[in-house]
Amino acid sequence: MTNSDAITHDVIIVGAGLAGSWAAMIAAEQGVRDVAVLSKLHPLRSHSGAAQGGIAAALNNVRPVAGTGPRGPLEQIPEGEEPVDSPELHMFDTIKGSDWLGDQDAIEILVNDAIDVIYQYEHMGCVFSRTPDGRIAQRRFGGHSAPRANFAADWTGHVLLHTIHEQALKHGVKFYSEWYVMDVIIEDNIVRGVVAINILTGEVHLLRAKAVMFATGGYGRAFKITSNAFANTGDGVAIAYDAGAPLMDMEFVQFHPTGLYRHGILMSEACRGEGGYLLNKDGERFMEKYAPDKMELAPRDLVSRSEQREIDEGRGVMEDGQAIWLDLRHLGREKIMERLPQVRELAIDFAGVDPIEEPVPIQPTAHYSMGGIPTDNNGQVIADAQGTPIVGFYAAGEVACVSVHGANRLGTNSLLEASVFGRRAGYAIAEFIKNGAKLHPVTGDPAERNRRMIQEMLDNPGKELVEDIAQELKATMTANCGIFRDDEKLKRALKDVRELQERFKHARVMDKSRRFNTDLLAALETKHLLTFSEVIVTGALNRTESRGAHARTDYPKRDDENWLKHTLARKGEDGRPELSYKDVTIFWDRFPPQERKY
Amino acid sequence: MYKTTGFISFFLRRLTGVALVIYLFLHILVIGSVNAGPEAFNARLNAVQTPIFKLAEIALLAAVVYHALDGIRLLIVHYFDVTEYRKSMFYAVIVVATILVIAGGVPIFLFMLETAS
Amino acid sequence: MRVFQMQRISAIALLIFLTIHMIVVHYPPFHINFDNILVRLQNPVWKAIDIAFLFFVLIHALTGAYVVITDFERAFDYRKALAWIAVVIGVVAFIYGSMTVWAFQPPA
Amino acid sequence: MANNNRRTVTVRIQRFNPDADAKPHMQEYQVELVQGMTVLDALHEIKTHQDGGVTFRRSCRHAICGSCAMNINGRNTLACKTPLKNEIDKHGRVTIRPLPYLPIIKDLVVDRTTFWEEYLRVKPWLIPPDDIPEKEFRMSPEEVHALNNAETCIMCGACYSSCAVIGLNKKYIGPHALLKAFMRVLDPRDAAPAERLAEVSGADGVYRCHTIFNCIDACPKGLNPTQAIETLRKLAQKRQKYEQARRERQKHLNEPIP
Ligand SMILES: Cc1cc2nc3c(=O)[nH]c(=O)nc-3n(C[C@H](O)[C@H](O)[C@H](O)COP(=O)(O)OP(=O)(O)OC[C@H]3O[C@@H](n4cnc5c(N)ncnc54)[C@H](O)[C@@H]3O)c2cc1C
Ligand code: HEM
Ligand code: SF4
Ligand code: F3S
Ligand code: FES
Repeated sequence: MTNSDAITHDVIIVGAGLAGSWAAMIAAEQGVRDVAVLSKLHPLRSHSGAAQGGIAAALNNVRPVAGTGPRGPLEQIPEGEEPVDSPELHMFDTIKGSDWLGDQDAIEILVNDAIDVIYQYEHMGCVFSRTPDGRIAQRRFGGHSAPRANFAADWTGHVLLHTIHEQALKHGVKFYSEWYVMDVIIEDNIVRGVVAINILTGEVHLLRAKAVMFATGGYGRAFKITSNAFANTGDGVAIAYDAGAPLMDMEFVQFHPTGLYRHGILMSEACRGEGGYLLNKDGERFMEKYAPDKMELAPRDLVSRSEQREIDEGRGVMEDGQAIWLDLRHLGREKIMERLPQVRELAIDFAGVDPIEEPVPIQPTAHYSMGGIPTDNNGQVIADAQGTPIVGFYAAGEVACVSVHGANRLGTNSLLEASVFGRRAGYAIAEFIKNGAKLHPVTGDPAERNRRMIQEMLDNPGKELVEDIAQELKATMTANCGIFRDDEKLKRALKDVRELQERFKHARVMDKSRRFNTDLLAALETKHLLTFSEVIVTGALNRTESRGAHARTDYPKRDDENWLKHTLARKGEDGRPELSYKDVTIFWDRFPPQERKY
Repeated sequence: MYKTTGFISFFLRRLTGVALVIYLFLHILVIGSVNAGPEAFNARLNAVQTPIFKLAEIALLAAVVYHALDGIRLLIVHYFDVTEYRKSMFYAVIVVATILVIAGGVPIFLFMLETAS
Repeated sequence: MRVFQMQRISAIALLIFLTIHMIVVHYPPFHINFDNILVRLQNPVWKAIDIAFLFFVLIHALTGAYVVITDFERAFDYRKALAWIAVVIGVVAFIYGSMTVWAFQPPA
Repeated sequence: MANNNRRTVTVRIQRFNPDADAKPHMQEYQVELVQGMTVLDALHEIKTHQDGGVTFRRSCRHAICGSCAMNINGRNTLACKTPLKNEIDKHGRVTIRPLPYLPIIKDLVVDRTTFWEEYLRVKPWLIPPDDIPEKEFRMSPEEVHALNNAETCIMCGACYSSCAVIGLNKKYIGPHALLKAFMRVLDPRDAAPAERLAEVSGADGVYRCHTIFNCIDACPKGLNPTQAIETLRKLAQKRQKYEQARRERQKHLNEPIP
């Protein structure tokens, strides 16, 4: 019955950010005729478009002017002169940034494919900023030891996203815009399709496919102050987890040092890349104390912790002392207007401050999700530490955990990851389809099951507002599972999350209509937040060390002896996460773990 | 409806344009009566030169002046990069049109009073 | 597109002709009749000017009307037919108008 | 006494659910004005705490995704970049309507189908030349700069739905798509400018624009579709010559800019 009612495609890709669009474009280009992309937002509204600073690749177009030090001006490398950068160096920086939790085989692929991917973007029409002789311009970025962030002013993600979406259209990819995926069907370790709501009509449909890919982006919305879009509710991780797939390294959440005070909206790292200062209440450049070498351009986890320490020790600014100054004034009007125009506008629009004239109040903001659905190097989702595949199920981008970022991502590496691994997943999917993948039958009626679930939510007369539950979750996650964690806080967070899960059963959806019911979607999203937050907290509670973005005040040291391994979480019989661990791939001869100092 | 100076200028331009087209054809017909001989022509012309019609003529003048000035404004926009000044150009058109209409309208008005008395 | 160009060129021409027309025809002595028009139109240059004026004003008016009408989505698909209607009206009006100008001859 | 930082303000929202209502109506809500609040924040407050039925699109909340374009106090703009206080100070209250001239799906959510069709129609993607270099095409900073007027377009539709021509005739390509065409036509890497110019210079293209300027006034990214349209008009006049020049330029795409 249901099997024949369903919409069918060869390939269904969920999410139309960089990762999803790349995969769709490549699969179509490779000759898979029937590729469909489902996205809860119009593809061009995807969060990839919000990325500002740049995308990494060792193109060797610019170098620091000799003798000007690590923060001096940059110049184009004259034709034929020595390169300053290499994939090898990029690889080392990434590994070091990851605090050795990144899988080095995956990182090697990332840095090597990087160069090709950037040139491909350029050939597809992406408008990068340029050096005087017409090459792609590059800037410095935190944690990178050479200027290798390729950029388009400060709207890099925007131009990349538009470019790749255009290409997907050109290749005839079918987009289901504003379809919300709420379930993935996996039986016997084989993927069979998804269940989605057509937001416009409110109808629930079963969509069957030979291959399904998740590219649904990150989960920063579990925190109160975040740079992430409303849409970044981690639907993909929660749905996959509920369907029996594992999640990896969920406890690693990156806090970006420069979110606009109170809003969390990102002031791009390019601000510091271009030479901005961080100042405390006394006007000190406090990074001198924490990273004398790299100063403001130390990696994000370190800078955020330094800021938080200044704030906690009473050297913050603004009435409540919860902010830090980001000072760009010395860059001068011209540079700000040319290199950081959007950033300036954001500061004016949202903080009422013109960075040309005044310092901007900022604070750390939840920014990037290192964890996600574990995959191999071709986007194939794996079911366990041994790498058993879930057949036909792929993931890439922020929703996935390959893992190239390990415990902490370097800026500009994630647009890269979404592109490189989205592209690789595209090739892998095309291969998979061409090798005769089959449409596997679906047991029962999953669409009906989800319809009933929705009806129950709509009929629930409950007295709690969904938003109150969501706010309480975000508050506890920020306070107890944020930049600094310890056993006590994490236990409190776990208790809170579980209580909130209970309370959610009595949540009331206010809008009862079918058509474009975003109130219902918000409830489903909150349910997802509650689901994976428990995994984050559980992972964090168990990991009794500090590594990368995971900083425990009760275990302040990295502990390679016991914890040089990935956390895998799977939903247990009782509905609680069950943890196991997976080895990190390390090239012991090339990049053995070292102390991470900047 | 989306009301801005841009929209208002467009609306007035269109309104005056269409009014002028209607006027033009009536005008051709009126003047065309000469084909039936000078007497018919004079009779027809006398009929359309009563005070009421003179008042209408001021309206006509206003329409022509606004339409022409706005047309000039558009021609300028086509050939020079001046979109930045779009608002001030519109206000300038209004001001200049008002002056011209007053300058041109007063003599007609005085003449009308004369013939009316 | 030709309509657009025609409209701009005729607009520029009108700027000149219409100004002349307004000044000579609608201002002193204000009251016009066959005789005082005839005085002017006995000069063939004036006849030529009036006919050129007529030509441009028709082009401008008809392209203008055409644009106004085809701006409506319903009429948009009938552009061809509307353009032909405009041409026919234009030709007829031009002939009729030229005859009119011609008709200002001293009574025999 | 209401102090200046915290006061209650009136937000009027146009409501319409075609499944239930015969026609749109206005509904009033009160929200507490907090320092730094945007119109989007106010909508959110209303939706999450007062009336979950109020429906609108949003995602990034910092003027980059283009979801939240709507008509605020008569002006098309992005709700997320409009400070609530400014609107209150200027108009005493805020009246929020969906983007005009477009079919309403629900409340502030409009149907942008024709908008996307036109976008697709101008072939937004680059048509590359035959030889692709190993590395990047060389483009001068000035050539890149010339594209700035189009490249930051977030396809929000504020321009499109402010244009009176669109109000009359949805067959008009519209400012957003013409801006995109402009971007491709000016890009030295694009191999088919003449073809593009031909496509946009029909009766539904650049000549349908009546230079109303609403698009400039509405654009939240400060872009200038009118000037782009003027440029396209001029280039369309001499498109063969322009194509010739482009071919010349493309011979040097692989060489450093002097
Ligand atoms: C403010 C900001 C600035 C950044 N700047 C940089 C930078 O300078 N450099 C860098 O490298 N990285 C940066 N990042 C990180 C980077 O942008 C993201 O990691 C990357 O874009 C993720 O891409 P994606 O394709 O995985 O997901 P996204 O672009 O987030 O796309 C997710 C897609 O999934 C869809 N989706 C989600 N849930 C569902 C569902 N349930 N059903 C259907 N569809 C669904 C969405 O509609 C969307 O299309 C930044 C991030 C932020 C927040
Ligand atoms: C000096 C005189 C005039 C000038 C400079 C002028 C200029 C213009 C211009 C530039 C346009 C184009 C507007 C657009 O594309 O949106 C236009 C439109 C038009 N004109 Fe004129 N015009 C003049 C006189 C006239 C006269 C005498 C008539 C009537 C008989 C007329 C009728 C129209 C009409 C109907 C339109 C179309 C309206 C529209 O598109 O909105 N114009 N004019
Ligand atoms: S041009 Fe401006 S208003 Fe129009 S779609 Fe683009 S960003 Fe929006
Ligand atoms: S508002 Fe419309 S008419 Fe032209 S100038 Fe802008 S597209
Ligand atoms: S929410 Fe993205 S533009 Fe306003």
